[in-house]
Amino acid sequence: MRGPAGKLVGVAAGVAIAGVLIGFYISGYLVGNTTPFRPAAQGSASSPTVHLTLQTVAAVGPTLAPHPDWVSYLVRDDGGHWRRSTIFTLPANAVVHVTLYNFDGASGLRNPLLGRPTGLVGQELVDGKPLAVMPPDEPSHTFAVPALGVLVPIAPVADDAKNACGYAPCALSMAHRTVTFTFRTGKPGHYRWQCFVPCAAGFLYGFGGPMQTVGYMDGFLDVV
Amino acid sequence: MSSLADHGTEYGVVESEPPELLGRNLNSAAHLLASATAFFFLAFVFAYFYLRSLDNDHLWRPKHVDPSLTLGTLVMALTVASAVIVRLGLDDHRSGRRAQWRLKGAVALAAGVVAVVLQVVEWTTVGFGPADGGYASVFVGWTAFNVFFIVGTLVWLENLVATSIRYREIPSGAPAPGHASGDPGRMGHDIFDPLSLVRQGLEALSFYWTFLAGLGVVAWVILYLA
Amino acid sequence: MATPAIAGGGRPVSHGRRFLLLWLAACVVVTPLVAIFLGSAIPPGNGSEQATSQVFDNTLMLALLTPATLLVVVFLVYVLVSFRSRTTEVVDGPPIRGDSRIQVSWIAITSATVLFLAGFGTYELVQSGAGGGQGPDPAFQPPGHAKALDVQVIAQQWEFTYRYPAYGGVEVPHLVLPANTLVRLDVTSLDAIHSFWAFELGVKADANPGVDNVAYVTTKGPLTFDIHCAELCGLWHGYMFDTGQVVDSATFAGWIKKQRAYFAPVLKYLPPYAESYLPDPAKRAG
Amino acid sequence: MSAAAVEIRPPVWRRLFGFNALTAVLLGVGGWYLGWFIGHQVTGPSIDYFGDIDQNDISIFLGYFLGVGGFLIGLGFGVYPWARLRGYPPSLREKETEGVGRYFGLCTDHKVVGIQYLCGIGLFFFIGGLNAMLIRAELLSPTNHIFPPGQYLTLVGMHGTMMMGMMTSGILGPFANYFVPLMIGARRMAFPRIESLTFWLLMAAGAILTTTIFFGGFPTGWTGYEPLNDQANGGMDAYIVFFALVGISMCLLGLNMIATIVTMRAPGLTWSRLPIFCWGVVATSILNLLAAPVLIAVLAMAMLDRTAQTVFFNASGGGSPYLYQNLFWVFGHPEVYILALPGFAIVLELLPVFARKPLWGYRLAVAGLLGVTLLSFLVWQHHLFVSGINADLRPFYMLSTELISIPTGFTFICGLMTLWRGQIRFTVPMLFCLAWFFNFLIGGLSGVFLSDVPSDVTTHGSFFSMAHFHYTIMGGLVFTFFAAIYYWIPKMTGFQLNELLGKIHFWVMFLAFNSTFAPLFAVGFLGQPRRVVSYPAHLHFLNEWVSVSAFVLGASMLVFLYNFVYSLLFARIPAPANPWGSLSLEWQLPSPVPVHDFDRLPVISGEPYAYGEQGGPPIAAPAPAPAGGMS
Repeated sequence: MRGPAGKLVGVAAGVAIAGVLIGFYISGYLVGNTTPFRPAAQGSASSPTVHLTLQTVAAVGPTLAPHPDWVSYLVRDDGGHWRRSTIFTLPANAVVHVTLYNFDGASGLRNPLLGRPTGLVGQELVDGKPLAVMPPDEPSHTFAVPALGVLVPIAPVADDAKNACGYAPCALSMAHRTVTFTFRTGKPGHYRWQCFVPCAAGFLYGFGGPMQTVGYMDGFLDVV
Repeated sequence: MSSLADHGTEYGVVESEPPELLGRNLNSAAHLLASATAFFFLAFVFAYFYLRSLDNDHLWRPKHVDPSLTLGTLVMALTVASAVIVRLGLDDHRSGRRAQWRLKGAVALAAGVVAVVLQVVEWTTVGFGPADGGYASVFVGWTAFNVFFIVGTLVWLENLVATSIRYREIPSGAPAPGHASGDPGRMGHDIFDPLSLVRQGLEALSFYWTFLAGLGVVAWVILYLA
Repeated sequence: MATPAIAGGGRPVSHGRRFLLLWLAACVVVTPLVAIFLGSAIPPGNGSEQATSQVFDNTLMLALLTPATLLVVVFLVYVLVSFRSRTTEVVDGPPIRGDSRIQVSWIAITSATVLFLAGFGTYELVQSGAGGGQGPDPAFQPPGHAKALDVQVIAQQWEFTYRYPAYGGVEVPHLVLPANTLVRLDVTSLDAIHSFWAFELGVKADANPGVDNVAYVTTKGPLTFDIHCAELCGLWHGYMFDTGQVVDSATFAGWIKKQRAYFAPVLKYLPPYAESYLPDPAKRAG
Repeated sequence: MSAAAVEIRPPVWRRLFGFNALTAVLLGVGGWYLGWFIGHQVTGPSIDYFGDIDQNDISIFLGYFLGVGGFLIGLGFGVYPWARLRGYPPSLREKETEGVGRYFGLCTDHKVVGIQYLCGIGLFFFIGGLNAMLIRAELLSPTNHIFPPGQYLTLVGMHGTMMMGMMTSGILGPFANYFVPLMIGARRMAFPRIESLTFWLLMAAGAILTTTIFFGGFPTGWTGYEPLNDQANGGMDAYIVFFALVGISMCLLGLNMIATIVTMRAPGLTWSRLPIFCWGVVATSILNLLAAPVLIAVLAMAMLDRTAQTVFFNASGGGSPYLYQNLFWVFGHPEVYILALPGFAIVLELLPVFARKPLWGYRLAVAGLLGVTLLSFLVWQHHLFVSGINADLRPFYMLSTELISIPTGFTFICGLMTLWRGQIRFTVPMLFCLAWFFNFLIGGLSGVFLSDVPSDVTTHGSFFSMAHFHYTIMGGLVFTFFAAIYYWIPKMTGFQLNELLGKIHFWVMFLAFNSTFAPLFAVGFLGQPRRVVSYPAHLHFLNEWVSVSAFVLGASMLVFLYNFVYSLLFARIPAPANPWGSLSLEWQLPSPVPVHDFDRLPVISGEPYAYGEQGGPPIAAPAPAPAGGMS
């Protein structure tokens, strides 16, 4: 293989290999995009209503993720299955009714201010009872959308609870707390939501891993 | 134009260099290496005094964080002793007492190894963990990398001792060229009389080893006495 | 090589003169334009005493650095035009190896400029700390700092909250400041390093765990300002922004009253006001 | 050995075995898995939180260390130490094979190492550039995201780390290794094996950094600030190992360079005759030698924090994040001059050739280089003006920082006055050098704003500072990097690069560069912080503009690539021995340079800038008598 022909082949091969590698390289960054979840909207287009059913688990378990030990939010799709998606596509100016089942224990807040629910329509109900403020050592997670002013502390499962759920999937027959609240999505935009409770066991200040990975304790509200 | 390089790649014309040139290389390298080592440990000195002055959360040095002064002193003393012995060995080598040099070199090597072993013993018996405050962290980090550098220097020392032992019957057992270069077929040394480099290597090593032992004394003063 | 020929150097003196004239002309024309038009447009604007002083600082530096820029640019253009080789074959220029007068004057001029800039910056800094964070015990305090209004900025992953020790230590999620007031911002963090940047106020101070980083700002009239985190702090660094407000004192009084009422339930859970709060759980916690 | 030269070479498939890059990669991967396995055996049961965080930092580090070990052994770095351990005498050179094979292993020929560096560094330079393209693609829109925020931060970190790590050797690696021995009349670097080691360490480091993706990337950018560093996923370990290896490589490179220039100058080459490029190499090497160890130390502390649970940087445990910031910038500021100084040296080295005049104010230029070297150790806290560290010292750091512009000014005046009344020829290398003046001027003057505390309050941590250091580093280093390539490739390969393509490359790159980074000054002034994945809507247009210009800038690199491949592989127009009519010693040798450079060590009779003076070349003659120790 001498002469320009051979060289051309070599260069072409090199370019092809480089292209493939670059493709792999870029895709390496694209992975981790959790597929958005779009709940069905009822009511008029001007003021739609959306129901969102979430659960928080101490560990997603082997079936759901590359990180079986990570704490995470899960969402129930229309088929009633629990998916690990934290990007919710919601209509603008909608009223969102959220029902959240928490199967996780208490971690405690670093900043007690965040135990005060804010930005909700009506009140936050924990197992049906309205909540004014949650003591700092109690919250197991929070559902917070800072740009919308929404902050919801989530009550924990008692440490000595019987039939506690170790890792997902968790059935409602197991020990859990039910938190319900309602908030309004504002104008169209790309709002991030997160958990403010240092609940990532093992990481410095409890804020690594699942707390810094979209798809576990962080996500987006795509308001369209 | 290229009267400087008519012979192209005729190795015979260009091979083999005067050992004094390599001696100069080694000498300067030892001094540069020493300065780099100094800056490396300066980071730990800075960490020690900085964290001590901040004393965050009053966790600089809890009561139970108190390494064994005896072991620490032994480690330091053995390193210094080893360096001194090497220096004496260098004098022997200079004045042609090769046998004494080989003996001293072996002894110095042994002393260094014992120092390393004792340091390991101290770690296992120290009675506090790396997480027990700023002092504990600095102690673990500093001693660990001190040992790291000591081991590296001991390897260098071992090279020289091994060479002078292997070729103690010079000129009868002269080294075959290319042994060390991964090139058994080589016909001539690329260094003119490579064995004469043992002296220059020993001088460079002695300087660096003394310097490192000095740093060991500094570490000992700061970590155990201050 | 060809025999050295002195080309392009027929009248060596006039070259120097011509260049100097060109440069001076350029300076006379350009510098005022830059100072007036660009200088006035420089952020952060007029939102606070500190911001104003920063703008003045930037304007003056622009005015000072414009001649320097012109010196090099005009010189380059002049040289490249008039000393370009006009022949194809290689001709050597004159063997000039240096000129002590030029060297000395260059060193003198640059040194003078540098020293002036440093002196001026220091002067601006010691006035009030120029809105920058200056650690737990600030050295450069504005007059009347004893009566300054204390506001604690608490950074956490990933939002800022604010605490008003002067008002029962109430903590709120949004920043509102009274107009025409000297404010002492105590910036601290509960986890990673953040940086509190109130853009229009010309304030920037890193938030470190266990450290109280003080920045002074003297507010002017009512204003809405942007708040960003200016130090990479993790996943939502890019989303860690908010808007704050400067309002007249009456509005402020009403606002703080409402906040104290709304956050009353949580007040009893807040730790006693401190200069900093060491993050807990600390290491590898669950 | 002539014997080695003439021996019959075995067929290709046979030559694939033995110590070469292929073996190295295999052993490297094997070593990685071994370390990973051992790590899990050691720590699995004993440390419980590794289970919680789903990553075992100890086994990741062990994997990387053993991987690097296997890689080096595979390249053949184990042979010589093993022989020395057994007492065999020292030798300078490894067996030198002919042909392309020697470019894929341990080679002690400084010219081979130079070309290895050029290609290896180039590879990672293009990876870093690709990251920049992806970053700008993400910033095309403030709201619509291509990448998840975590992966975006990894991109930013990868770009910064790859560039800052690899380009530290961007000029010293290829050009100093190749040309310093030729310029000072030596046949080798002082320590040929260490010279090769520095290169292969860099390659191992770059490969390791790219594996960060598999461990969740790292969120800290190139500075790796604590405590985010401690908090991060396993990808952080890749960052730490990468920079530690780069640090070791830098340190050894500097040591080797200084030792070479101090001890191996040919007879007659006094310090006042040393080419200015070698002076720049000395200055940079001093910084390499002294700053890199501090980096290695601070990364070692970070590693201990992540593995052994020390608390160096943990405020709640008795440590302090300030410690990291201080130590990092003690390295970090000399680091940026490690990137800038070679640029100065290249410019001052090339201007006399293309202005056909002696270097103006040689001593002043040297003083400038050394002055910058000295001062750069005294300014690090200007990166921490608003951090609350030693706030009372800010006036001092403001002063020392601005003092640096005085020695930097020396470089400017010497360069500019060298052009004065010269016979300027606008060759491609010259164009890149002239662009340096403009870029570094903008970069330097914008640096004055950052060094001045009051205006730093606004510009610190914003896109302004980002634009500033891109003007100094990309405008200063990368432009001169290309100047050096276009200038020296004829000597390194014996072939010419296409001039027209070169000029196209220059103009596209120069214009796109300025149209990319000049607007970023405004973006920063208008309040966009660095490393953000989303930004205020009113900055949308500026960011779009910048992104598009950045893509053009990237395209200009492809023009260069095409030129490089086309000219060296297909056109292959032989270059004359001295196409630029330079008086410097390396150009007095034939192109390409013979394996052992000089038959006899030359005797230097003058400095290489005697343009326009009688008795210019030759500045060197072969030694009358054979150099000592001929066999």
